[in-house]
Amino acid sequence: MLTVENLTVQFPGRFGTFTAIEDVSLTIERGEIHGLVGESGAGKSTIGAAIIGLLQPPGFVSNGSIHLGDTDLLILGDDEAHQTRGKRISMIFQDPQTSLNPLMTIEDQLIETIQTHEDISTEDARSRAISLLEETGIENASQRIKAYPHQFSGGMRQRVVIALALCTNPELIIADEPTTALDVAVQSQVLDLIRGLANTRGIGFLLITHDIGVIAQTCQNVTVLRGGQVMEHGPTQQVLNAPEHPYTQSLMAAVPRLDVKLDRFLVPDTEEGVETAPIGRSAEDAERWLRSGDEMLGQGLSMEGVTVKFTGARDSLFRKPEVFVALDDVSMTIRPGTVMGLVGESGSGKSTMAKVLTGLVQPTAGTLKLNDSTLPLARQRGRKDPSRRVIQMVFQDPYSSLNSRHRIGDILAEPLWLYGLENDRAKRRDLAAAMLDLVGLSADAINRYPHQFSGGQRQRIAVARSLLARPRVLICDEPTSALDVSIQAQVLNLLKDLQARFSLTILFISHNLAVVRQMSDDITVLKSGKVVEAGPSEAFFNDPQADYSQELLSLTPNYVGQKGVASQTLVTEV
Amino acid sequence: MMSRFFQSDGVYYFLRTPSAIVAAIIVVIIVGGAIFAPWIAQSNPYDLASFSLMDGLLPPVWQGGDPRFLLGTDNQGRDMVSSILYGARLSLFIGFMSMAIATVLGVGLGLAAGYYGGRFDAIVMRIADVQLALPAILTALLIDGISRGLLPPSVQQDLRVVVLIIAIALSLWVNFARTARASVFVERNKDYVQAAMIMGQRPSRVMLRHILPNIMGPLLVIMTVDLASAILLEATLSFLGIGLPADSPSLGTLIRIGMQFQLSGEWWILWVPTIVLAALVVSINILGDFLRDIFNPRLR
Amino acid sequence: MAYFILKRLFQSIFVMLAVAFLAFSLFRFVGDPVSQMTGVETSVQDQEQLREELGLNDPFVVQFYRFTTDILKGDFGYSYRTRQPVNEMIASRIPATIELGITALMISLIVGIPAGVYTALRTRGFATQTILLTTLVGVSIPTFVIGIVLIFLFGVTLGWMPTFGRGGTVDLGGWTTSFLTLEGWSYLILPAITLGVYQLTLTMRLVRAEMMEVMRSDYIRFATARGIPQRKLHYRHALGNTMIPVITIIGLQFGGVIAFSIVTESVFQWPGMGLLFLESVRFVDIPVMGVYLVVIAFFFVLVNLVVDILYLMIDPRLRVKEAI
Amino acid sequence: ETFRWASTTDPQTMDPHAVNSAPVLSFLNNVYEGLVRRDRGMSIEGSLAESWEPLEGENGWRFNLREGVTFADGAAFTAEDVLFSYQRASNEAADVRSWFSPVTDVRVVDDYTVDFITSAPNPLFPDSIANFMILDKDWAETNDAALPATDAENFATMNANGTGPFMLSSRDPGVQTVLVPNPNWWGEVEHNVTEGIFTPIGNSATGLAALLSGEIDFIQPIPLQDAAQVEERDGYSVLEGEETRVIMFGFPHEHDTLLYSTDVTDANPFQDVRVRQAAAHAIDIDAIDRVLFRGKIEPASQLVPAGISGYSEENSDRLGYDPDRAKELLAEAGYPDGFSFGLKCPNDRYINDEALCRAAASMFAAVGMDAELSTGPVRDYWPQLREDDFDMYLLGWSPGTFDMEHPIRFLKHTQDDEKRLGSWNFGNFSNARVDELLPLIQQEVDLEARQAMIDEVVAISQEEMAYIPLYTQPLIWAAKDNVDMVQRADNFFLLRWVTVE
Ligand SMILES: Nc1ncnc2c1ncn2[C@@H]1O[C@H](COP(=O)(O)OP(=O)(O)OP(=O)(O)O)[C@@H](O)[C@H]1O
Ligand SMILES: Nc1ncnc2c1ncn2[C@@H]1O[C@H](COP(=O)(O)OP(=O)(O)OP(=O)(O)O)[C@@H](O)[C@H]1O
Ligand SMILES: [Mg+2]
Ligand SMILES: [Mg+2]
Ligand code: NI
Repeated sequence: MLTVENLTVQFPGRFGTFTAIEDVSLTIERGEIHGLVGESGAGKSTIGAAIIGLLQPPGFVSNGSIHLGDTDLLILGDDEAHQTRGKRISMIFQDPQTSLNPLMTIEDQLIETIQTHEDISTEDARSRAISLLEETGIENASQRIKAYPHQFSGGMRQRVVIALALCTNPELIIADEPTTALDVAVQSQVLDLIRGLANTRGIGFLLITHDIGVIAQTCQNVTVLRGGQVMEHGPTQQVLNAPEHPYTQSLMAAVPRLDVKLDRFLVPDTEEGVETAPIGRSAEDAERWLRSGDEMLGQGLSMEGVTVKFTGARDSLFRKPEVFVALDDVSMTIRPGTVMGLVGESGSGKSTMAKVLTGLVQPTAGTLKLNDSTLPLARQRGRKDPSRRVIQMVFQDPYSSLNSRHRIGDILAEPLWLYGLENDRAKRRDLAAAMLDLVGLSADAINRYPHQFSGGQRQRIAVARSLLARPRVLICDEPTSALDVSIQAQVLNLLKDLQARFSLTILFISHNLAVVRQMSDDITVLKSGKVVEAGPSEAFFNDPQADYSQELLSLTPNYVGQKGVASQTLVTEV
Repeated sequence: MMSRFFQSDGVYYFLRTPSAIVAAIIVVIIVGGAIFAPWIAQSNPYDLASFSLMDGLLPPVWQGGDPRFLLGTDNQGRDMVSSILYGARLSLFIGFMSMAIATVLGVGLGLAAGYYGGRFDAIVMRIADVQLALPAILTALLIDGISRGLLPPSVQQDLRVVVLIIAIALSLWVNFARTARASVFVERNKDYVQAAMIMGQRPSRVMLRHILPNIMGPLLVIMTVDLASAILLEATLSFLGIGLPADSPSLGTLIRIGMQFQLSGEWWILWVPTIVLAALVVSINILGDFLRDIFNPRLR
Repeated sequence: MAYFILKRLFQSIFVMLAVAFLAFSLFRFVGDPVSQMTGVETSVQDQEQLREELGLNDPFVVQFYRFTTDILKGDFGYSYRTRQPVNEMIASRIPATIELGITALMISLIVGIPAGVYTALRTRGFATQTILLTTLVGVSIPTFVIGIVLIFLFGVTLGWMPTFGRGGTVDLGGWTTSFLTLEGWSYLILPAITLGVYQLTLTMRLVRAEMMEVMRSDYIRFATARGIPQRKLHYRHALGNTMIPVITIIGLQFGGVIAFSIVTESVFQWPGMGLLFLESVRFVDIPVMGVYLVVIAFFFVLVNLVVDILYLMIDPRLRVKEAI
Repeated sequence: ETFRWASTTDPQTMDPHAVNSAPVLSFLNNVYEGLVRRDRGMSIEGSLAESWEPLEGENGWRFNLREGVTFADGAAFTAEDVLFSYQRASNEAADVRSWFSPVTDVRVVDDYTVDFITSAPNPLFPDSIANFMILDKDWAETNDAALPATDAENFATMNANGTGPFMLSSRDPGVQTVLVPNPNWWGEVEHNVTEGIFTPIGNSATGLAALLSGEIDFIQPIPLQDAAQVEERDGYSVLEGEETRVIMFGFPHEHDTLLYSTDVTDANPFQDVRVRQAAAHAIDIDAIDRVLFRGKIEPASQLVPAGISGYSEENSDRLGYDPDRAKELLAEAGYPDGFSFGLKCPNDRYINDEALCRAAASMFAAVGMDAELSTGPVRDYWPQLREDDFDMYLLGWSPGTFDMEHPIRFLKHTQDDEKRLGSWNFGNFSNARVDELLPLIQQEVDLEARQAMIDEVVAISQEEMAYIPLYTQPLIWAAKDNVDMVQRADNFFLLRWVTVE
């Protein structure tokens, strides 16, 4: 049905013309769900945009052809192209929060879309819209259709987005990372819906994602993209389980697995390789300096009966503002020198726990302990409290956790200066350079700015910064969720290494169970601010106790890699 | 540093935006003329002995004026070119100073309000409301009046410029405060700020060293726009008689004086400074637009 | 929502009080009213006596107390210059200023919004560049020069419009309006344009910037991908979202309109509050100045309240959660 | 004919006794009348009084009132109204009461005869009350306007009931005031105005535009630099004349030190008459006339222009422009390199006041007198002068009585708060002989003897350089060609002399 041949897309730009897509071919049949995987920047969205004819300027198709049925999409005039959009091809974007016009009711948006492409009365359009919403799994659709987008939850909004894409009966739907913003439960529902639509209505889907698990569970065929070029394509089973291309192989190996814990990941060879030739100090210096600290042992961290309440905005004179309980009597103990995994769906209170520990959020009740001494709560914790140095944090988003206006050297020197660890300016620089080497970056990075680094490199810098405080406890809040699998693997490897070498205590927060399995010794599962299960990690994965844990595990898209590949990895790495 | 500057996106897009280049050239010429006025100008409007009433009301050279006075003279015999150079000097000084004070005041309060939130924020924002309820012209009238009442007239005359600067600054700071505050609200939840807070850094350091550089983009845009409006406001205040005295030739006072001659045939006394003012303000605004586009890559 | 408005009202009262205080501080400093009130031949003793009678020699606190309590009692005092009750003087001038301000605002919206939309959609066209540049030039020439040029062009040279004042008004029970007669409009239009130019440029540029942002938002891209026709896309989807920040700014700018109406009114001899205020400053007519400031603050507060309510109307996200 | 005219300021009240200001008195002269009035040439003629003569054996004047005069509302005019108006105008609440400071008593002799008793012989008394306007007693009392309003309005602030040629038909303060002819006026009607509409237009450019677009028939005044342009246009004419206002610089005679000098801080050079003369020699009045005033001013030698009664023909020479002489005089006085001082000027009071001072400052600088100019609106200016805060200042003076005695009383007599003399003599020029002569001048009935004494005062002040008289302020009105009117030297505009063709 859809045939893309030798597609090349270019972006003329400041530093010459950039070829985002080169010589890409793919076909999608009726009712087929075609997966498109590849790391960030591989050109996945660009292919989608080229097909629907909405390439961002100054991008243009410089070569190749795109046919939908008998129609050559590339030679259509503006108006004709606009006619096909919605009518024959639709698109679903990643973020349901921003894809809907906040000022129009769901009804208006649906009816408008239907009437745009069909001469149909408003009444008929409405009943079509309602049945579509019901089909996508929105209960009580005839009433809820009157609502505005903000009155729907994220999952419901994504259903509305899908309903909008469907309402004109298109032949092809391009789904650009349709579930990235959703949590696992909702994600599996949406994927079910897509599968159902492909089967019952024969709609072809181009499913763009970077999640191999999603591909494994949803797609018949898959195309692996890298640097704008097709690395490998074919039936899903074949590509995932018996990849031929070396890149695909290493990519598959880097996917964290839910079924087995690995010591290290095999890292695909990327441009991100370790740059060597440090100036001055080397990793050994950094290591020596880290070990020269007084208390070398990892410290235990625990919380007891912590409750956190957030007060909503006051909206009535007579009613008290609503109180939202983000954490409800939560207790947790992290043993010294171990990794505690903290999992739970979005909004369950994971980050709030991290904030309580780091003193950013004031709990209404509860106590904290660092080793055996009491750790003051947020407001009581002075700026000079020793725990400020001992507990360090690595954030989720490496793009925002480094101040983009500061040089790497300044960022790294800050903890040294702040905690009075090193009073000499030059020595601070040396140490920073040495630490960069330790985390696998060239020491000349010291004079550059964060935006000159990739996400993975930045996350290494963030780790380096926290290490320079000589911490005993590291809190990592989703440290890799913004990264591609291959880069994620590198960072996780780094964390594992450091943890082992310096026997750090780590609180590892993630919503990705597979990742947690790879990292943690113990695990705590959080739901709606309550602990539902806690215990040793392996025991949990092999035999989860709470219903919620079981559900969570079963919903997580699982890519069961070929056993052989996994053991190979182990062999090469040891 | 220099190389980073020349490779920066800003310079790249600048060289590809003709309007910005023209605007920058105009600004450079006027600002340069203003800065070097004492060396370029043939007479000094502040030095009463350097011009003579006898030369009054001469038309520009091409209308048969005296070759000594390219753009003619005003009713005091002052050379228009010199007056404009000095006038731009004074206008730009007032503009820059009031913009600078407004920036410091507004950004300071806005940062603190956004950072601490709560009651402090509420107080600052209410003060901002009061300020907004008293538009620029009224604020200037008020400050002007108060200064006249409080200061002995001898000091007053010397402080007219200062009073004007304060009055204009007071009417401009709210913009900065609101923008800074809004940016801080966004910024303070970003991880790099949280990281600094967790580390136990002083609030002042977090605000100034960490947050401030990251919210400079929108502030810079406001700075240019407000520089332009400060210069215009000075002109308007001069028109209302609460600006500068006529012997301190700002562009505003030159235009005010020129207004008397717009019908009497001596058009150059009004229109030469008006055109210079308009060119300056338009150029600054164009540069402001350009900056806005730079800082908002999505609009490129 | 009721709570929200109530909270706003409380804040407004604070703002009003603060402005009253500032207004009052002004009383003490603008000059000597007595020497403006008396003739050349009045002796120093007589002036001193008048000063005493007006209470100008009382301590600051006493004067402020008197001023606020009088205002709270609804007693706005008498003008030093004309000896008329200030509330009547101001009240008779309010319609002129309000109508001028509203017309200027309307011009700025009716021209500014479409121009903003146009220039946002066609970012690089020749027409766009021309519009952007001319409006910029328009706001870069001081208002008073523009006013005078308009007067001489349309009033004297072409003779199409009257040059000053506010003729052709109709009295609607205490509110005189220019809106009902053609003649009234002919008097209104030049000052309104003069006053509106600045607002127009502001509105246009704001709409343009916001529109360009909105046009790149996900929901517009999604709507495009659904094949929604351009016109609907621009005016239904994009413009609505554009207006939310625009409304706030325009609300805030209303203060600017009122303030600049001082200049416009003085140039066109438009008998509004601004002109009265300017005369009062000249004659150190303290009671009129004080009340003027309070009235201006009141309008500001009112307009912002209206903006807030408008906000609630446009943006469903701010409405109370409806049960679904 | 409907006649529309404009001026810069609105009369602030319709009460003729509340405020002693030119816009009010000028405007109300159309509505109210006094016992006497000024004719086209400023001379006193009878109005509500048909004749008047000095009292025999007593100091004072007897006024014989016109019979058969009625107020606009029909009430008859009698001596009671004169007495009432006197009481009203000399009351504490009235700003015009200084006119009556020589008056000790007013007696109604019969319905049409009134005696004004003065404390001393007062030959000029009738001249001094030309603007004393008569109200109807009954009207004022019925409407609670028996006294002028001081802090609140009363009926007379917005309404008028005079015997004059016009009646107030409507008033919108600051916007428009309409007059219609009084059908019962006693006088001979010379005008052909059926309705006179007055509008204040503060901005001179706007006013000019209004005239040129034909919306008004007459405007008073126009900026003098625009006179030529208006004159050139078809259908417009400019009325030029001399006002009675003389512009002058004043000195700080009694200060011990200069306030604003950067170099002379322990003395007041202006106490030396040679310095004052040097300052006078420094001024190039012809250049000022040519450039700033476009040839429309008349240089002044004394504080009243020629033609005003008491003008001293004998002393009509003024010190000429002579920078070299100025430098010499400065050197003689001990300031060969000059000195710096502060010059104060208003910027919204007189025609081109600010430009004049800037030009003067530049001229002073040329002889080494370094003037630090500071200008401000009058609302700040008078208080500054009252507080003696100046080294030199600008002042304009128009003799309210159109007699030389007026400036001598206000500007040359030593300050004396008790007797209310020298109240505008800010620099406190003080000369025993002048002080001695003033009461004599005031009381002398013999005109020749009086003139001799005035000549002596003028000679003294010229010799002493009490002030530097600069020029007589020009009076420039503009009207449509088809309008005929009279420009009176006191800048009063009277509708009864207007004819529209
Ligand atoms: N408007 C544009 N101008 C210039 N370059 C662009 C533009 N849009 C995309 N590119 C470049 O094209 C390449 C492919 O981008 P694309 O958005 O298709 O990647 P992607 O695979 O969808 O990545 P992600 O997983 O992050 O969404 C990238 O290197 C990107 O920098
Ligand atoms: N400052 C705050 N004020 C009010 N509510 C808050 C605040 N911070 C967090 N919450 C609420 O507390 C709940 C827990 O938030 P938290 O950030 O801890 O979730 P999370 O488990 O980290 O989720 P995610 O996986 O999305 O990061 C959420 O419902 C959130 O809306
Ligand atoms: Mg993408
Ligand atoms: Mg979180
Ligand atoms: Ni450099």
